Amino acid sequence: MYTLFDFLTHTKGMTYIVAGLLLVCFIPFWQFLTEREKHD
Amino acid sequence: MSHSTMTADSAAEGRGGLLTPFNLITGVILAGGAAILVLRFVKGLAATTNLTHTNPWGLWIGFDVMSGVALAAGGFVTSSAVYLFGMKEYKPVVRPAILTGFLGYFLVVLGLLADLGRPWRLPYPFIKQAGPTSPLFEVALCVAIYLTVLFIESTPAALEWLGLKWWRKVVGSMTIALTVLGLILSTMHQSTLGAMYMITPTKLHPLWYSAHIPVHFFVSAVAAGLAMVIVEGMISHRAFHHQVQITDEHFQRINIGLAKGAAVALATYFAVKVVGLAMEDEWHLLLTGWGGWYLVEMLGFVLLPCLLFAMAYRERRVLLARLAAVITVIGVMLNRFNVTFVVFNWDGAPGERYVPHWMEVWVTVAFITFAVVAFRVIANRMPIMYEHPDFKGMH
Amino acid sequence: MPRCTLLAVGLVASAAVAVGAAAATQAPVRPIPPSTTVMTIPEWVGELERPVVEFNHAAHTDALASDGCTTCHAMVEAGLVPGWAPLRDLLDRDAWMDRAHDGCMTCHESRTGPTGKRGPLVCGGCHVRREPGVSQRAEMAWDYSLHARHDQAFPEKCETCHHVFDEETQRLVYRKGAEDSCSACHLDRDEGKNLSLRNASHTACVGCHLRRAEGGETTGPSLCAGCHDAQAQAGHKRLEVVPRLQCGQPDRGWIGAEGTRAGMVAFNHLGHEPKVSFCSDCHHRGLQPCHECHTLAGAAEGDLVTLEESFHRAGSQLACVGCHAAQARAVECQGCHRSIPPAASQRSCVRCHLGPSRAVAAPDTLPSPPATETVLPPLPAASDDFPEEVVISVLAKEYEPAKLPHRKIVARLDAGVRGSPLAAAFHGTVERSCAGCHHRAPEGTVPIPCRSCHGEAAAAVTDQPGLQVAYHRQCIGCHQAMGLPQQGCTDCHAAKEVQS
Amino acid sequence: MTISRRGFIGGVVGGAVAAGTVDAATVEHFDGYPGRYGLLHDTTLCVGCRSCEVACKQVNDLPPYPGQPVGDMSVYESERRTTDTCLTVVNRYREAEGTTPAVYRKLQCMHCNEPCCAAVCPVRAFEKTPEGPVLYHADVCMGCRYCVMACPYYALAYEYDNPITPRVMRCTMCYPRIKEGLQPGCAEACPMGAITFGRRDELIRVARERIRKNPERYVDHVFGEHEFGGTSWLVLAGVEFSELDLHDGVTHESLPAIGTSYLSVVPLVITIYPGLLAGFHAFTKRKEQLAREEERAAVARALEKAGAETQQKLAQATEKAKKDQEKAVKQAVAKALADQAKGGE
Repeated sequence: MYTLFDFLTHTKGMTYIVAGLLLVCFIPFWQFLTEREKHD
Repeated sequence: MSHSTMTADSAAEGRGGLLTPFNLITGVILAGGAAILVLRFVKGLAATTNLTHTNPWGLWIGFDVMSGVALAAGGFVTSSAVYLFGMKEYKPVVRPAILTGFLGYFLVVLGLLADLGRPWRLPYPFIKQAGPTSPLFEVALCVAIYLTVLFIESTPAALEWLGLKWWRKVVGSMTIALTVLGLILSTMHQSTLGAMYMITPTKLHPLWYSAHIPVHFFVSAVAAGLAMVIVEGMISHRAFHHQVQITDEHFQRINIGLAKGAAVALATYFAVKVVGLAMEDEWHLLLTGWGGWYLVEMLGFVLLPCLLFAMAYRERRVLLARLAAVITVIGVMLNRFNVTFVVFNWDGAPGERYVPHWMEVWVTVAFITFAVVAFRVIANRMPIMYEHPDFKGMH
Repeated sequence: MPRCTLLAVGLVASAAVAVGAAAATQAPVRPIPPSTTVMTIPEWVGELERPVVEFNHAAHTDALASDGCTTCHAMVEAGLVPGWAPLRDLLDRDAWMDRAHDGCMTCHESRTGPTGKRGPLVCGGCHVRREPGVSQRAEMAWDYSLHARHDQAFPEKCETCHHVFDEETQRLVYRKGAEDSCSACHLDRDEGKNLSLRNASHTACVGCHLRRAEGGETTGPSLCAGCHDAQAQAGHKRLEVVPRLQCGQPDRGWIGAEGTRAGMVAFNHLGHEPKVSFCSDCHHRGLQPCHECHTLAGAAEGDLVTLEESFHRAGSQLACVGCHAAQARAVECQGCHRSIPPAASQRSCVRCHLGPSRAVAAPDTLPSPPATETVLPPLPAASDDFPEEVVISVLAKEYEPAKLPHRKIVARLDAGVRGSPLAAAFHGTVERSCAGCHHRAPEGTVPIPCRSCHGEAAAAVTDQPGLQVAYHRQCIGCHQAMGLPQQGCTDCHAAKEVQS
Repeated sequence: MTISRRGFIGGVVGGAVAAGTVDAATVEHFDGYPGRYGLLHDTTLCVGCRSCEVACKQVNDLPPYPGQPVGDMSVYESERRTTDTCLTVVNRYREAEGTTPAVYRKLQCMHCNEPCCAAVCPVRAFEKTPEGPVLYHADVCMGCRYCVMACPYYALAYEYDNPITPRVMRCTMCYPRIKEGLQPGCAEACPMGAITFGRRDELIRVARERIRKNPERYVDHVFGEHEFGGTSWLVLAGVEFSELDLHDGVTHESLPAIGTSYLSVVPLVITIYPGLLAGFHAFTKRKEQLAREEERAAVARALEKAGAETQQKLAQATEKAKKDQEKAVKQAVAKALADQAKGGE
């Protein structure tokens, strides 16, 4: 990799995908976390 | 169809059929706008705009996109307040605010379609080739998703109108998730709109350029959103008075509460701007010509409405809050115009200054008119200003 | 809502004031007239609260014309004391300020000028905040002509100005034959009784001029502008024939201080005299030999400038090399010297260092050096080797071949050399001028064609221009540097007729 | 007092970088493609003949100037910039005075080492090629013109009068010609050799050598070596670069590094907000629940109190009734006894 531009294209692209996935994963995690609240 | 909707419909359209003065004026504005847009796609941007190679962004970006997004911030601000922070008394303004937000973002897209060189390629960043280093890519991504979010958030009114109870329940169960998503997306793209200017330290006047410009944009958008909710309420409560269910006293209490929020938002905005001056040591610039213009913006359109809002809250004066809201809305628009084309290229730029072409102004006015008409049509039919009797207490 | 209205009005008004204050635009540097003194506040006074006073001396001399200079200045035996005497000996900040303010204010209160106008009585009247300015004051232009006019006015009365300080009697005395320049003793600042050059010259010159004027005799100027205004200087009477100022200097001689190894320099003092305005142009601190201050290793009294540097500093007008290089910047020399710096080669050392080394011979054992005036032979007539015109046709594409008036060009360069004894002496030969264009050819040989080095395209690595570029740079560069108008394309080669 | 924008940039940008979050970009350094090409414009040699402008039009098949442009000096009366049909223009920044020649500079895309246009393009229509030129690909461009707006050298132009297929127009450093082993059109055409084409690092060496040989002729600086991360076009000058409308004394940090620094905050928002807002939500819910519990307790207390009072009253009433009864019984007994006694008499 020779230019900052190439580096940023690579890293920022990955970051978007990773962050988006993590956001989606938060929903099942939240549900898993609070699942048993209702039984109380 | 409920009883109240029927009254609303008949009240709005029963008088004098289609040939009301309102309809005539809007018709002329919309037809003119359509004609100009046709010209734009036949003769090119050169025929309808005053854009130059040096000033490639003009009114369509400065108003439709930059101001439009900021003024549509009321949607996420009110829905977050009600659904995430439990301020239930503001619920009556959430639906109109979300509808305003949706229409605002729709305007942004319309403006972009007019302004882009090849508008049919608008989805290219997502389907053809992404440019993740671009702040504009981030804005596009957020706006696209947020527009969808706003659409879903405004469907309950339509579903209630259509009586689709099951669907209404499904959407209702998503409220919290949608509100969180809306807040995330808004924080991101409201600030990134400002970040778009971080690459132009040589072109944007240093009083407006700042390493904190994303924060400036976000905080001012919160203030603009709150002010816009007050302004929109002021107009719609007069226009749809017969639909409104809440008492005048409740509505005034909401306005006063919004004024408090707006006062704090504007004070915060003023503070971060002043901190920006200190951080980049720009005090001496205040004594230049552009510094005077900056002071007009900061004192006349930030500090003044902030103090007016504060007074309105202390003394419970709704009219004063409305005056402050109007000043705030104008002030945020002024800021976006400044950044986009007034103090942009302030020094050393080749060629002449950009002044919007009358056709650009017309198209912008036509877009606003379109949004107003859409709001009217929707509010006349769907439960926007009131709670649907069959769905009372749901969210 | 009266409170809100007030608030709004206040805010908008303050914004408007800010806009107004900001309307200031960039002005060109403000000129301060020669007759205005920017007060020099002694350093020990420290930081000032108000802007420094620009003292309009001319306004005061006008207003006090009838009262005379002694209203403010003390007249002593040596002349008129510059500056306001009461401030002289104070060293206390408050006392200094009080006395200065009292002095000015008392006078402003009690006197009116001829027009009945008073001087300012409020702080801001004198302490005016201004854009930084640049004084238009010209340095006093003392020259051979002025010296000769004073000499003629006071024949054989050198003691009027020239004196030395006798340590034994602690008095100023005149010593015949030991006259030195003022700057030999009077330095940049007052040291005890020894005044700075500035104070000494103002005391003596202005004092003498005033006394003579009082006695009704013709005399020189006594107001600022008389000496320090460029226009007034231009109006000074100049002798048509300035007699040579004799100070025991040789016409020619060998320069070579003890300890130097380089060959001694044959120096034509007589030839240099008409080229400078006064002795002090070179002898900038008295008439003693250079090496007394500028020692071989450098010494404090010579500002650490070594002897070698004192002659060779390229940027200094006081050094031989610096002054000669400045001569080469004359327009008529720039044709060649824009690209060939003077004294560029090793050979140029011996142009000056003609004699044997001081280590071998003392200057006084050598015969006087030869006269260095060089008489150049006339420019040869046109021949095959020295063509009248050269036609350059190798590259003609869009334009007709260029016709180069070869002999005319050489004559132009040669005329500049002949017009200057310095250039003639240093060039030595007529052929030296050829090198301005034929820059790689050994002197005296028939030059090789340009294209033998300059190829069609430029060579980026060696930064050697291509043939076309070489021609254009040579011709246009020279025309630019010598201020010749012919710089357009068709001035050299006509445009080809477009064939339809 | 007029303030030139150049003066600020150092400070402003310093702040921007400091404010941006720590990014790999701030610690890693990228030197660019090795051996890439560049051009050197020596403004001290330029005579403003505009041969480069003409050559550029020919090479790029752009509509020619009307009339004979070479030698027409009247265009220099106003400042020009590149347009969609003129990809390079020469401007005069100082008029000739006596023997001091006029000062000209050629304007075109500078082919930045780290191009702004590429960094801001949402569809990555720009590409920094290993050869040096920055190329534009019209086939993905949607025409947002952010590139035109962001370019610090005002080098990009847009085809505003093309309604259907407008393109961004800018110097390509004659990429096709370079690929063929030719020089860019302007460099080949320059009669003064003011434009030199070559490998960028070689050109920097050449430029430094020229300055060393002619210290009086040049300002001791090669513009484009470091400014905003450096450019492929380099400029030498005999006057201050600010006079040539070039950014004087600016940071060596590239504008894309500054302009995209904020984007590293974006993933933070995405990842932190859900948790943060869940916290807020929980806080609100807890407040509501506490309020509810308190209400319930209050009701219970009120009920309890009311119950106790009733009991007491009941007890009192019972007792009273008992007493009354007893009293009545006693009275009745007494009365009966009295009656009996009366009757017995």
